[in-house]
Order: sequence, then C-alpha cells, then structure tokens
Amino acid sequence: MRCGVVVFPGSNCDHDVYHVLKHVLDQEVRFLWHDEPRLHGSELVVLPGGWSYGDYLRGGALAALSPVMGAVREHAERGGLVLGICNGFQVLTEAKLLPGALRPNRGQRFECRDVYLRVERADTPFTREYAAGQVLRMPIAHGEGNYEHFPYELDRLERDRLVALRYVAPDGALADEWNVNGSARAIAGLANAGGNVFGLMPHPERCAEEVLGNSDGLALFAGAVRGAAQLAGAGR
Amino acid sequence: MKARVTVYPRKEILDPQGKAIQSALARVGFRSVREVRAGKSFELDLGVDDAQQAGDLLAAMCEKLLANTVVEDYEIELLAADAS
Amino acid sequence: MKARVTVYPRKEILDPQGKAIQSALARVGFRSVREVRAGKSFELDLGVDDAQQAGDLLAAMCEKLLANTVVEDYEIELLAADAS
Amino acid sequence: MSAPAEAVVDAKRAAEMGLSGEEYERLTGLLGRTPSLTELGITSALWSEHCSYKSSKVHLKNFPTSGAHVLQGPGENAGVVDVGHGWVAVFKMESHNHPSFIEPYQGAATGVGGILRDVFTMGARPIALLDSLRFGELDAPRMRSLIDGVVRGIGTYGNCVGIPTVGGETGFHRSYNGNILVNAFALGIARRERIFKARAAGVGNPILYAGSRTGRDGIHGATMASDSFDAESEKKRPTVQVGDPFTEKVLLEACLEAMRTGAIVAIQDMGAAGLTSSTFEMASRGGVGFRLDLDRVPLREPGLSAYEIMLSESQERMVIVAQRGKQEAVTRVFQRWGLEVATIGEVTAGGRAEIRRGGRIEAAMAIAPLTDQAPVYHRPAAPPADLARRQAPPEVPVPDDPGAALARLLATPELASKEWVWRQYDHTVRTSTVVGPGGDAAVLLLKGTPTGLALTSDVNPVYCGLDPRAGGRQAVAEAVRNLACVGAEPVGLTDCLNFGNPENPEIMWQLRECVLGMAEACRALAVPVVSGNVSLYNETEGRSILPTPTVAMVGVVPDLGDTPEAHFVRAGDRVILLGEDRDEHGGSAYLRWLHGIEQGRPPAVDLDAEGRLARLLRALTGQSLLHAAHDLSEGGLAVALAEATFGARVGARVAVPLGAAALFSESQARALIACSPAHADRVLEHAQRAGVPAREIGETGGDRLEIAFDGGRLEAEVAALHRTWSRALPEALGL
Ligand SMILES: Nc1ncnc2c1ncn2[C@@H]1O[C@H](COP(=O)(O)OP(=O)(O)O)[C@@H](O)[C@H]1O
Ligand SMILES: [Mg+2]
Repeated sequence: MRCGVVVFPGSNCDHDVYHVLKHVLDQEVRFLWHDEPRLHGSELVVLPGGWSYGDYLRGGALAALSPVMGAVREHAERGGLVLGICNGFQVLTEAKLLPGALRPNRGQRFECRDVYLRVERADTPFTREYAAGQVLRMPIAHGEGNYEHFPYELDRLERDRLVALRYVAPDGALADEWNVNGSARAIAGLANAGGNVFGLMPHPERCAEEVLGNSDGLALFAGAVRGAAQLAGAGR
Repeated sequence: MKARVTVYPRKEILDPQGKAIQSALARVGFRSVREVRAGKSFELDLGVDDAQQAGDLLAAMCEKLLANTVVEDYEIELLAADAS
Repeated sequence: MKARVTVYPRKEILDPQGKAIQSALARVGFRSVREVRAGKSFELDLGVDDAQQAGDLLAAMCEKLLANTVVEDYEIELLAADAS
Repeated sequence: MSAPAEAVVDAKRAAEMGLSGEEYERLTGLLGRTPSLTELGITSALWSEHCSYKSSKVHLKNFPTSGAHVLQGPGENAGVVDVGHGWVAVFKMESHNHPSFIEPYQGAATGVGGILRDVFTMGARPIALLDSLRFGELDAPRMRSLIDGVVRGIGTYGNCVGIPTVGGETGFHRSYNGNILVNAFALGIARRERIFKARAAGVGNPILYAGSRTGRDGIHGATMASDSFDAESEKKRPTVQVGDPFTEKVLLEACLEAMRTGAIVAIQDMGAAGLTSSTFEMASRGGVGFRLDLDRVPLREPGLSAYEIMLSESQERMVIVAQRGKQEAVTRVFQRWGLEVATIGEVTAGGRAEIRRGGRIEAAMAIAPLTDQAPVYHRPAAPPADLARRQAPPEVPVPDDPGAALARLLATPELASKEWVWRQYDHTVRTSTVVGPGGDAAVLLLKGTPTGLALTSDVNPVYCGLDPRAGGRQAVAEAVRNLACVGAEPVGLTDCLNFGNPENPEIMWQLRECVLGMAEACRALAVPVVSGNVSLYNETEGRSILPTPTVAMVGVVPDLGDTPEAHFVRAGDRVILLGEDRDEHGGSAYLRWLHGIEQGRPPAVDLDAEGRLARLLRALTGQSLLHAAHDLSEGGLAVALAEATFGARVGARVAVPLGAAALFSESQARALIACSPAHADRVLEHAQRAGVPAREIGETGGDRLEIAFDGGRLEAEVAALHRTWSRALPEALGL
C-alpha cells in the first residue's frame, strides 16, 4: 500500500499527515510535488492543509488548476481514494471533485479550536472505523470553512447522503453555536457518491496521537489505509 | 488594454462579510445603510489591444480562476485603452 | 441611492495578492497579462437619496472603515438611483 | 526619485537622517572626505540605535550569556541552546512597535515575518511563535482597531507560514495609548551540527540575493529619521512594509533545502536596514570585504537609486554567500520553489565595501569602523525626582465584597481570558503542541524524543515603572516559575527591551535598572541570555511607555508523560498553596484596576525562594505527583484559584488565614498545586525538604469556588465567573 501526500508550495500540514501515515500507521508514504502530473503509484492520495499557492484569491482556487490535480482527478475517477483536509477540502471543491464551496467563516475570523463532529455516514472508507452517530472531537484551524451551496443542491446532498460529518455540540445534538464557521447544514465533511473522495475542514492528523491529548482522528487514516489496501488487493 | 473584473457572491448565497461590514458601519454611526455586498475587484493590464479578444480572455479567466461560479457572479468592464 | 466603492492597495505598496494572481494566470495559460491588482469592492444601498449627501457619506465611510488609507486608495461611484 | 542622488550632503542632512553632529564628523573623519548620499544613508542606518545598540550596549554587557547549554549567545541572528538528543533550539524575540502603530495589520505581520527569518537563517526550522502585546486603554483613539489589526496581522502571517503561535501576553495600560508594543518571538529547532551562521568568508565567493524584489518600502525604517528630504518625497515613499507570508513560507523551505546543498558559506535575512545591515554585518563578522553591483538586484519598479536599494526594507529577502563554482546548486533550489535569485556581488579581501549602481561607485568605505567600531554612548541615568512619592506605601482598601471584586477583576481586559486573541492563531499546526495557549507555559513535543520544549513570555510593566530593578528581576523570576509549572528547566532566554527616549536620564535609569535586575535574576536562577532586541524612543508627544523589558524563556521538560495541567482536573484532589504570602499590593492589579492606584513598591522578589520553588515544582512533576500546577501572578491567590477552576470547570473549596485584601496580594514565589489525597503527604514532605512553605488549603470538586478567609467567605459559581472571564475581552472590544 502506497500513500502520497501532495505538496503545494504553501502546504503546511504535509509533514503532519506524512508523520501520521508513516510513523503512527507504519505505511509507505511519499510526497507528490504539485508541479508534476504523477502520483507515483499512490493508492491513497492526501491533499493536506495549508495555503497551497498563498490562496489570496480563494482557498484552493489556484491549486485546483495545478498539474498534480490532473492526476488526482484521474485517480479519483478510477475509484482511487482521495482525502482532502482543510485546504485540501477547498482544493477538492474548487476542482469540482466535491460539490459546493468553502467561503469565509461567518465571524470573518480565523478559528483555531476544538470542535465536535457527528459521523453521519460510517460506510465510506474514511469513516468505516467509526460508528454512525459517533461524536468525535477534532481541532479546526481555518478562515474559510463556511460550507455553502444552493438550497436545492443542499437538499440533493442530503438525499444522496453525501454529508459525512457535521458540526455538533459535545452531546451530539445540532446547535448553532457549535457550528463555528456557519456552514450550511453544519456540514464539516463530505464524500462523493462513490465514497472514494472525501473532504473535511477539521484536522484529523492533529489528533492522531495520545501524546497530543486526543487520538480521535487516527481511525480516519486507519480506515483510509485499509480501504485503499482492499482496493489495491481487489486488483483495481 | 486594461480591464476591471468584479466578483460578488451570488444573490442566493449568504454574504456574511457584507453583513459584518454593514453592522460595523452602523456601529460607527452610518445607520442609514440598508445593505452591503462585499466582493473582490481586479484590475488587469491584459496585454492585448483588441476589445473583442480582451472580452473573451476575461470571460475565460473568470470562469477558470477569478470567480468560483458555484457561488459567485462576475462582471467585466473594459477600461479606456492603455496609454502606454 | 446605491454606490460602489473600490479599494486597492496603493501603487507603491507591494500587492502580494495581485502578484500571485498574475503568476497563477500565467501558469494556466493567460500569459499576455502584464499586471494584476487585487482589491475589494463593496456595493452599498446607502439609504439616502441626495447625491451630494451620498458622496459625503461614502467618503466618510471609506476613511473610517472601508479602506485603510495608510496602504490603500479608494474610489467611489454612485450608481443609478435606487428603483425601490 | 533622482533628487536624493544629487542632494547635497552636509551635517544638516545627516541630522535629518538621525546622525548627530559628532557622528557626522566622525564619518567624514573616517572617510577623509564628504560622504556620498548613499554612504550617509548606510552609515546612519548602521549607527542607528536599532542596528548599533549604541545607548544600550554598555548595559547589555551585564547579562550572563554563557552556560552549559549555550552554543551561540548574542551576536548572531538568534541564540542557540542545546536541548538534548542532538537537537538545538534557536530563538529570538524582536519588536515591531512603531510599524504596528502606523499600520497594525502589516506592522504586526511583518514583525512575525522578520523574526521567523532570523531563526531559519540559522538553519533551524521554526516550530513556534509567541507574541507579547501591550495596548493602551480601549477607549483611546484607534485602540480597538489597533488591537484587531495586530491580532489579525500576527494570525494571518503565522497561520499561512504554518508556524503555531502557542502563547504570549496581552496587557493594557494608558502609557501605551500612543505607542503600542508588538514583540514577536520565534523558536526553531535544528540538528546540533547543522547550524548556519552569518559570517561571510572566502574571497571571490559570490553574493546571492534571493526572495522578493526590492521596492521603495520602509526605506530608512531603522534610523527612525523623523524628517526626510522634503514633504513631497516623503509622500511618495511608503514607510509601511507589506508582508507576503506565502513568499516567506516558500523562502523558508528553499533556504532550508539550499543549506543542505553544502554550497552555502553564510546566509542572513534582510531585516532592518535591509541590504545594508545584512551585507555589512556578514562581512564584519567574517573580517572580509565585499563588492555589490546594485544593477543586478531584482527591483519591483525601475529607477531605484543606490540609496533606496541599500536602505529598502522590502520583506522576504535573503543574502547568501555561496561557494564559488557551486552557486548553481543553490540557485536551482530557489528556482524550483519559484523564487527569484540573482548574483549581486562577491566577497573581497581588505575589509572594504564597494557599491556600484549604473556603472558609478556609489559607496566605497571600510566596514569595521561602521560596524564593530560604531559609536557607543554612556548616557546619563538618574532616577525620577518623585521616586519616593511613587514608591510610598499605598492605602489598600479592603473589599467589602471580595466575590464581587474578583468578578470585576476577571472582567478587566488585563485579567480576562485571552482566548479571543489566541483562537485566531493556529496553535495546533505541526502536531507538536502538547500544551497550547491558556496555561502557564506552552509545551511542544520534540518529535522522536520523550522531551518537551516549554515557552513563556512575561513582564509586568507596572512593577517595572515603580521599581525597575525589582521589575526586571520579577520578569525573569515569573518566567522561570511559569516554566516550572509544566516541569521545565530553563535553558535560556531572549528579551525585548522596550523603553522611551534614552536621551532622557530617567529612561536611561529605567533601562539600566531593569537590565541589572534581569541580570541578577538570570545569574541566581542560572538562565543565560542568548539573544535579544532593544526598542527605544517608544514615546509620543513626550510621554513615554512604561519600562517594558519583555522576557521570553525556553525550558526543557525531560519527560512529557508528567506534565500537570494549569487547572484542576478532577474532584477530590488536595489543593496546596506553595510559597509565602506577605500582603504586598504595590502595583497590584487589584489596586490598579479596581481603585485606580498605581503606587508603592512592587512585591519583593526573593530569588532564592524562586529557585527553591522552581526546583520543587520540577521535582514534583518529575515524579508524577501533581494533577495541576498554576503559579500566582497578577490578581494573586483569588485570581489564580478562579483560573484553576476554569479549565475543566472543576470547583474548589479552600480556607486561608488571610484578610480579604490579601486574597489579591501579589507576593511572588507562589504557586497552587493539586494532587490526589494519597500523594498529599509526600508532596508536603518534599516541600519541607526543599525549604518551600506549603500548606494544604482545601480540596477540589463541585461547581463552586469557595474561599474562607479571615472574617468572611468568598463564594461564586464557577460557570458564572467563567462566563464573565471568557466574554469580557470580546465584549469590551465591541464584538
Ligand atoms: N497575545 C497572546 N497570544 C497568545 N497567547 C496569549 C496571548 N496573550 C495571552 N495568551 C495566553 O493566555 C494565557 C494567560 O496569559 P498570562 O495571564 O500572561 O499568563 P501568566 O500570568 O501565567 O504569565 C497564557 O497561556 C498565554 O500564553
Ligand atoms: Mg502563570
């Protein structure tokens, strides 16, 4: 099983994701340079957080047009696993690999804090190690995480069960004050119809080791690694 | 040729930034303001002289990069031809 | 009365956003572009009818809130009178 | 902008650039002729207070700068200390006060940019930032927007580069109404053998320029020249630098990668006084000369003069001396990261600088006289005439309702939660933050080891104003105490000495006394000073800021398994108060914020007691005996207890043999700890052996804070106090 972590010049969570895959989950990982349209055989591709190209225009806007994203798109279309975290989620929406858009936070400020997430779908490779309805604690750190789409599109997302994670109160109930960036329908994470492309604003890699006081995010990577291994085993 | 592109959140989409600015304006005394929409503005020196070509170029740039058409609308204005 | 305010970084000041957009445009094929300046645009419904008053109001808003005049220049346009 | 190049150079012009008559004469004497405008500009920058430390140098000598862990003391871009396992920590703090007052967002942002470059220039990867902020009264003109701008500026820059801001300070006092303070600290880590220095060497080696292009921004920022050539040219020349954090991030990666090519001899960022200070300082350290061809410097707009290019403070730029014949390897790295790089000159023999523009020699001067032999002043120092009145013991009103007094104190911006600030900073990126903002000291995991690095920044300007010697001592002692609360042993400190006008003997006295106080504490507590920065002339319209010698200290936690929290974590723990209360109120938050009194001698600092307390706290954490440890500082026991209940909303019930006012006394060398009942006796025994007064004052639990004191009882609901404390700052800011 090979994992690839995409490196845009302004990625700054690339090493953090690498660390979890390599040192916590003991996987083979390599960095994938933004300027090369190649995934070097990666079966799980992670688009990490950061400011891919400075992102002064919109988070992920320029990155969506980068050479590596052509290869990521092909990989996704073949059913390969793609995970976008924070800026990576923004890149996936800008690249139209996931629907909707991530706009500036409701409060117009960067927010770095812990949030609570309810697992809405436990049947994607990324959430398979969780139980539906389970509440996770995860850090966020973003200025543009306010998920938006047209109302009828939001209805469709719900109908198609694309919403994978929602911001909730610690007890798992929906609550506006816990929807810290103002996302429509409290959407924190989305999957595509096939479940193989997954994006979320919170940072699972920042809560994947007990030494940091929280390991709720580890199972997301573990699930993705297992899912990718199975796909590879199935001789895709 | 110079041009200006203006990008605004689409009408159906919430504009929290505009709202925030409106209430900030009210706070410092500009209470008459009924609505604020906040967008982005780009001034470009296109490096082409033909208006038709410039328009096409701008539309392509907006679709591809300057606006996220899922949630944003854009407007294009050609400015007076470049003096240089 | 409606109005538009456009705010740009002052000419001599570094405009990292414009620079980044220009190089991004070049990267995706728009190589003719010579310069991009990136600014903000606000559309306001002022809630006053008099053009003179509107102009004064806008200037005050820009100085006070909409623009940071240490590093930014602003431009005011009054738009056609409000239909409502 | 051709005017400057043809401008007449004389003593008057020199004065406009900040050189005194004597200094100008010294320069003409050195050159044996009238300097060119470029030479004058270069000299005034190098002899500015900012670059030459001419007023503070004689006092800075008092700091202890060496120690078992110190690999590099003051003199390089940042200090270096050994933190074990083959790793070194590289750190420094710097002020960006003046620019932040003019343009808070960009001023604070570029402050962060500059301090990060000082650290990665040494070959270290930055892993943490702290920001120490002082603002004026919230109702002072522009203050709310200054606060908002500074916090946004720091956040935007650090967040984008991807370095967590894990702590800092935010204080308020009217003396900062016209002159806020923004002190930024950065810490990086490197393998011990991989440290780079800014020491030019090797005649014939090329000098490279990398990063952003040079523009007309911030020309002469370092000299703080009040007047410039004329009003017209001043208008054209923006004094505000704009930061580009994305370029910084790329520059950081490119520099660290380029250093691995083995082709870099020396490297330095262009900070204050830009190309001038970087080239002259590198050459001076290496005892070599250099030749620059300014026509090769990448420019943002054509037509900049030699003067402007040498003095521009455009951000995100580096100067590199590469090994001749190997510069291609370096160039390739920068190009791969999309950065401009140009060869702009070479190292020469003979210790002279020769600078050309448009084929003309614009400057030709010997380097050492401008750097090592810059003027040094022994400025007169004298205590203020009304010192005795200021230090007269204050009348201390006894609160009739201590509970209400506590709530009011917790609602002041000074003591309110700073979460509004630090929530705008990414403090979890890099996945090393074990303890983030909100506790006593931040703790970062040194990945691959069991070790943690602890960071804190401290100073109490009110104490320093009342008694600078005691205030200087207190700043160092409090930092040591904050580190001890997380079990960390200090390995070094950096400082930012923010003062008013040094030509005023009272200010010089403050500076001297603060430094002496800090130095005493550093010696007593064995903490070397490894880097620092001096910021003078912090005054507006003749009113100067309180003396503010900010201390940022770094410590090592040998084993992270044992770190206690700064708050109570469970019910049923024993609460123990360490240290001695002496009912000291001079300069206290209680007197200042609730009674408008700023008078008296600040609490005495017993350095031996501080040392004993810190050793005890480290011993207790090392043996995993503590669940919580929190030192007492502003607001005294009552505030410390309240804070300890907030973290996990665990209440406490305690009894102390103190009067109502003494609950707010700020006696030093004290801390609150909590441990399980089973460990209480061992903890008390340890304390006794360590010579630290200790008494069990109660236990944790419930949802209330109850303090029984002599003659009464303070009772409050933890949730209500917490609400007051956590909402106060955004509410006061009108958000
Ligand atoms: N400007 C700031 N940036 C980041 N953290 C801050 C800032 N101001 C205060 N904090 C954090 O808030 C907490 C309380 O600060 P402070 O009252 O100065 O602590 P102490 O009294 O222990 O020195 C600390 O954890 C500190 O790091
Ligand atoms: Mg403390």
